[in-house]
Amino acid sequence: MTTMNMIQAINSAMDVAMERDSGVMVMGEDVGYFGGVFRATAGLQKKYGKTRVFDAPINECGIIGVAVGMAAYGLRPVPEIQFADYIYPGMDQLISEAARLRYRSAGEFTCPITVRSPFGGGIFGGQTHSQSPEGIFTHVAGLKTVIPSNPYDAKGLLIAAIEDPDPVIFFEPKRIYNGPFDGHYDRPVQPWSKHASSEVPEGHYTVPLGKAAVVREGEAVTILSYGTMVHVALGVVAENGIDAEVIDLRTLLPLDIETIAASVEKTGRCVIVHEATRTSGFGAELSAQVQERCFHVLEAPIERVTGWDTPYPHSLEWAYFPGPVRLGEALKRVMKD
Amino acid sequence: MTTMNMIQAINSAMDVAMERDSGVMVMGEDVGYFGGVFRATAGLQKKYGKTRVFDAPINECGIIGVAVGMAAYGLRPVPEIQFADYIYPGMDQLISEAARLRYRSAGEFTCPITVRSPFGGGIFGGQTHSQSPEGIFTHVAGLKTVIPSNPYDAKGLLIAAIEDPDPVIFFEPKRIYNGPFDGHYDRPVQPWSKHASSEVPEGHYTVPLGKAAVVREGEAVTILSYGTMVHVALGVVAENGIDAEVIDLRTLLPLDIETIAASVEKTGRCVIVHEATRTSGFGAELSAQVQERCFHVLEAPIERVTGWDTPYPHSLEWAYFPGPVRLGEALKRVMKD
Amino acid sequence: MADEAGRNLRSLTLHVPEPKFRPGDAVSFDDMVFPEAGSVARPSVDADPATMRDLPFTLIRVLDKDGKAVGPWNPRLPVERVKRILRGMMLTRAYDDRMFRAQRQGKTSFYMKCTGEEAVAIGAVEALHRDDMCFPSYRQQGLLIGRDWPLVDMMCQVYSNAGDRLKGRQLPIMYSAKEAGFFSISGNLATQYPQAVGWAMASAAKGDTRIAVSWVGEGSTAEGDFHAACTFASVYRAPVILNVVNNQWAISSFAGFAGGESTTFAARGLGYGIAALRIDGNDPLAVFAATEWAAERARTNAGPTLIEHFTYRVEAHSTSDDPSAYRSAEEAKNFPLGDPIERLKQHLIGLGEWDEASHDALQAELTDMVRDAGREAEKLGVLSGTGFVHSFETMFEDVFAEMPAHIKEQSEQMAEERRAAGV
Amino acid sequence: MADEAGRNLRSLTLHVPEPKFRPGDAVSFDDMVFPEAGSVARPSVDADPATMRDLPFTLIRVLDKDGKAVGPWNPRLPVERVKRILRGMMLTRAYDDRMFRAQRQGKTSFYMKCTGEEAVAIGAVEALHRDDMCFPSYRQQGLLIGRDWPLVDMMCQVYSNAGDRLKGRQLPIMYSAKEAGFFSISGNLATQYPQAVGWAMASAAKGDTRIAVSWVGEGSTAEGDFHAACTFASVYRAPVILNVVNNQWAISSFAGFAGGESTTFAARGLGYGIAALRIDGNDPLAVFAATEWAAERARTNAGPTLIEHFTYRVEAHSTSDDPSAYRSAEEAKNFPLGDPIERLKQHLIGLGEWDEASHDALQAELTDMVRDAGREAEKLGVLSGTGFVHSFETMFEDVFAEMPAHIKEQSEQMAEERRAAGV
Ligand SMILES: Cc1ncc(C[n+]2csc(CCOP(=O)(O)OP(=O)(O)O)c2C)c(N)n1
Ligand SMILES: Cc1ncc(C[n+]2csc(CCOP(=O)(O)OP(=O)(O)O)c2C)c(N)n1
Ligand SMILES: [Mg+2]
Ligand SMILES: [Mg+2]
Repeated sequence: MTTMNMIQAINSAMDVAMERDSGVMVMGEDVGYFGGVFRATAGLQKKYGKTRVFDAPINECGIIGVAVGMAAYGLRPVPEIQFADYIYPGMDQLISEAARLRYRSAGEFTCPITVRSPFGGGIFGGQTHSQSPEGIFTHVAGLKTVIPSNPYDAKGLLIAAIEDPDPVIFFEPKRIYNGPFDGHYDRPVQPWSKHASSEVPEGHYTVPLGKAAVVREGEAVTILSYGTMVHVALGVVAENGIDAEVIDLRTLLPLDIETIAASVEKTGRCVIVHEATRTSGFGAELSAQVQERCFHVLEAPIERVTGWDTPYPHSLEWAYFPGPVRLGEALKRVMKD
Repeated sequence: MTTMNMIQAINSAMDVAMERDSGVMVMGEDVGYFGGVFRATAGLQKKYGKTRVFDAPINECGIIGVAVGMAAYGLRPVPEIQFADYIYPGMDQLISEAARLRYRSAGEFTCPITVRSPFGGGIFGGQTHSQSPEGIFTHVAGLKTVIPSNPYDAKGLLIAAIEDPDPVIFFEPKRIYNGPFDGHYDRPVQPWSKHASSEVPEGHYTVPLGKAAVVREGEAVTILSYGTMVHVALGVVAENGIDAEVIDLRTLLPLDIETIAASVEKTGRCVIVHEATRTSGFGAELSAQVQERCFHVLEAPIERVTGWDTPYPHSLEWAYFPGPVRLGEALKRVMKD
Repeated sequence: MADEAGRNLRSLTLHVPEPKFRPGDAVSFDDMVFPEAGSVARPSVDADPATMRDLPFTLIRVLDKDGKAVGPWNPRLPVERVKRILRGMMLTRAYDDRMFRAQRQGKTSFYMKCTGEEAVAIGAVEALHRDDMCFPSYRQQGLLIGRDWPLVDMMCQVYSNAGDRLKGRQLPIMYSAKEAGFFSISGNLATQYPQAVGWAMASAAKGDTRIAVSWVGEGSTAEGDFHAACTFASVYRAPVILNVVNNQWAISSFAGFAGGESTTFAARGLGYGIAALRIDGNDPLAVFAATEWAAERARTNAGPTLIEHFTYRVEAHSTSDDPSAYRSAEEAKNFPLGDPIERLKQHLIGLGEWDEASHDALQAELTDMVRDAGREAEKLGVLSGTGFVHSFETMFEDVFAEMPAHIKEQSEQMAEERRAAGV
Repeated sequence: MADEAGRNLRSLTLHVPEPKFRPGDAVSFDDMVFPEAGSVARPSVDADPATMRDLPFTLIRVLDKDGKAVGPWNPRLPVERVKRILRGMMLTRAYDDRMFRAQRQGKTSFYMKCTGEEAVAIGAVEALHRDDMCFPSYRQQGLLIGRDWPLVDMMCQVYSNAGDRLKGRQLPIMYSAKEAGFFSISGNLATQYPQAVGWAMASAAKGDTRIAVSWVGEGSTAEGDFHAACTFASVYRAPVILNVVNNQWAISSFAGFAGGESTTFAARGLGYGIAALRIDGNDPLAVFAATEWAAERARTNAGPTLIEHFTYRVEAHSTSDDPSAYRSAEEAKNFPLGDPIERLKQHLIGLGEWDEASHDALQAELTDMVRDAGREAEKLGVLSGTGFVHSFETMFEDVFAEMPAHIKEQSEQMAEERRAAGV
């Protein structure tokens, strides 16, 4: 065990995976010598050499497409897309190729790639360094979508993703790379070292894909969250003394609907929180499924607390971000009913 | 008034729009001399000349990107993407550029483009000629998404889309280009000429964006549908003698939630049907919104009848397609509660 | 800023390409001038691309107008291998003819022929190793045939029948045959190009000896994936051969809409510093020679090669297409590079190794072979608009290695609903 | 298939580019050999691209080592215009310096300088018409400055303050100034390239006289949008100038990761049959001359031009970057093409039109001007991590021309929740 922030945990996951499997390759813009603009791949090139860790041309279509080819060869590429906002040029290779390869070849060719990408806002990155496009990927049959919320999970989930036989989109909530964030942008940031989940084993372990975590047990209402919003939810619950059950989805697809439904069966109320734009965000799917499974126990409408249906604005990012005020008000509404 | 099938109506819409506004341009793969692989642009190049109607290189990124530039110049391009399955290479230009331009320039530059694209299955096109990716676009702030279900609406909506000051994705349900389809793949197809909505004015008119149509009034259950599925819904309702209210959304975004909510307030039950893959499809958003607005009147869980969470299979397409059996069973379940 | 006072500027005009001939036009290709067979020099396989920047603007040809193999690109193949190439091309054409008719007879939904372009795949595959990996477009069925892949297996895919290893999931002709070093064909144009480069990079990174080879149509070179592939191939000097099959047409658009009016497709290679050859794609020996050169280059870590195959799409784009609506029927007849089968036949006859009788006999043999394979395949079913050969459950398999709960649930729901509805 | 019996194949190896120098390395650029200023011929503006395929492999230079303007590309500008270019470059640098410091002082979130590359934008804009449309990347702030756009307006954008016409929505430096013929900058690399081509096509289709001009970094040429732009520009002969600013680095990756080891970036033009020039990007007169040539070409319907500007990114990629982690600090100092401001200053001094004193005076004047503008801009606010200059309601505007009901509802919900929470 050692103390790691999220970047270190992610770095360690790749290190462990590369150590164990010579087929694991890391590639992406600036990931090689420099070690990535967020330093997530620091030291890997030095340790594993240039043919396993290398910089890529600035072409996301190529980064994914080449990774698909490497995977078809038999390797396990871990491409990085520098910001999730820049994943769109690679969408066709992801949707039409990576996601479909096993199906269309009836298992002849497979695509065990893990696409890492920092996502989400809260760093004054403006609309092209802040987006949360995860919902789109959950609509694509054949892709798994994973989002960790803390160092321990980040490492365990990333190793599991790399070892998974199918393509995984691994979104990293960049706002909490260095410390958990409760949404109070005007308060000093806590480092991970003060957080229990920063105790991370140095070696190999996995956190299984497809399993949510109940990060706080409670009886009054279920909060569904992932990534940065887990910490916002925990903060709001603590501040307002609400006996909420807070669930960290960890994997969006396949979704751990068992854990979610069990919780809502207990609480009868549900609030979903994510930073992504509201309409057709993953919150819609969560709301639909919870309603389908738990209709008869629901005592209040399921609420979604999300980013607004606007692009991510630079100077007003804290107006956009679904922070404590909005989550607090939503909880009040849901608990009032 | 004259009788048109959907292709003719769409062709007529472009004709009318080009006639009235010299800034309207049509471009896309095979749309020029040949008039499009579905003949939607037939005759337009001859009438308006090669500088207003022309073939494009096979590069969807370029087709959208060039259209964005033309729109910034002041024109109203109507690019065609030959199949919706091939829109992904153009996603970045759509999401990061077309959709964002007005916002990021605070109205200095705008992007009045209408991207037409045939979508949906039921023509034995296999997984790359059958997809329904509309849900993805509804998640993108700044895009409008329109889907007609009959010739009259197709023409009126397409003219409205072309005249709209913002980017519109106009998906055309190719299964019903030549006639409405009730989902009974083993019965002969009806031509549009037998359908009232094939009576189409020859000149200019619009069907406003953002307004749904109640295509069948009823008291027992609300069915939300669009495109091909409108006809499947009407067929199932007629065959089973169900007093359903069938709503044709026509525009997915902005959504006419008023009409939808009013209906569900009346019926207390709601079934959503679309051909797209289930998870995070537009049905999820519809379910979430209906639940948010109509929670207290709902007498049964909202059901989604959708394509499965698999790619679109070639030979089993009628197993994939959410046809009369599945919709019928869902209606039974919802009405039983 | 430039002085704008009193400027009197000309109106700009938009150039929109137009093919030379449209339906009904009399066709003459007299302005297409090609270098003589044998006239283009052959650089050493490790030559610097900077030393051969002229090659994209000429045309490498081996078979001269009399069918003699001439010049430095003559691969000097043993007669048996030449015959093998002839047979491969003829078998490909026979296969195409039968499957095209099967589609017309309603036995399947779709088919695509490669008539006139048989040399492109057959000439190449003969020059590759059996374990080199091919990333084809939909028009290189010849690769499978050239690697002696069972016709019945291919036909079963086209019929989506019980023998279809792909479980009826893919549009006809979207084969996948890993054992034959043939990558799963995608419906999305050009996506296989960067994948081929990635496969080649993987092979190089692992110190393997196998190279990758890919093909796209000239129309598809416009896709961004083409640029991605060329860029990565150039940057990492990937052991890959990138073929552009310039058959002059992309559905209804002629090559001018991919940039063909301004330069050759081989010239694309210059932009990336990639060795680039432009060859007579209807000359099977030129295809062989160019592929062999490029393969050797790749194998010796001398880098990628881009090859433009200048050829002609003789038939419709696919069974969904009617070319008489957009091009002159005379084009195919008058295309100056002739027919690859006919040319190789004449070559063999010229060598004294072949004659009309042996040709006819081979033709008959292959036609029978295809017919027999067709009958066998049809025993396993054909595509029907209403019947189903594959069980509905198969639809839910292979989305992921392990079926997740939600897909299982959907599979069960389907079964249950059908039971409930009594269907 | 090729005979595989007894083959003994060499292992493949993956080539991964490596820049010549890393932190701490002594830097010598002695192996960079450039042609003499004045030595490259200047084709007529309507020359066929096929006649100038050598131009991508040389380097067009006007200012010789003594600062004299020489050769056929010498634009023979009146002294006043040369001085205007000098002033534009100096103002750009002064502006950069102040805004960089403002970011370091916590007044905004981000900034990007163009130090050493000032000639690229200033030389070009001087050769364009005021109403030609520019589609820049984030490193051509010089275009606005060269078109005398108010510095205060630019600064307000950087500060996201009350004077920011973009309502604080965009990352600093992502200017938009339609009146100045300056397209809204995107954070997504290279997307502006096909847009520029589309704008040019529209201008041509409408018989207008205005041309479009775009810029990308050499790293960004790898993006698919680059290929889309070049393909469309070639096919429709769009009146557009496509500039590639090769400043040797893309964040931490050197030009080799965009293909720069294998050929020049100007060579990309050859692949599309587009006229392509490679020029000394630190020579403002060469930039002017090349742009003027390309603009004239576009204006006379002779087609697009691709121009590679060979230059060097002297400072960090952005305020988020620390180049000392990946390249030698000596590179900037030793870059053989010198500093564009210094070079033009020497040129003017050589003409007897300038001296150190006038230079210092101008420097002081511009510094003051920028300082004054800075003060004025700061009166309208600076970016603060916690305060808000723009009303929350503005966030919901301009998503669409007319605000749809759901966005209105969200705006109201926000206001209501804040009221309810008492914030
Ligand atoms: C991304 C994408 N866009 C469009 C299409 C539709 N399409 C299928 S084949 C084709 C023409 C391709 O022409 P070319 O590359 O020249 O190949 P050829 O058919 O001549 O062999 C088009 C436009 C597609 N399959 N994929
Ligand atoms: C689509 C996309 N991918 C990645 C990035 C991240 N990024 C921003 S600038 C940059 C480097 C660009 O280098 P270059 O094109 O050489 O321009 P320069 O900064 O040198 O002017 C990268 C990778 C981005 N903004 N957009
Ligand atoms: Mg073709
Ligand atoms: Mg650069």
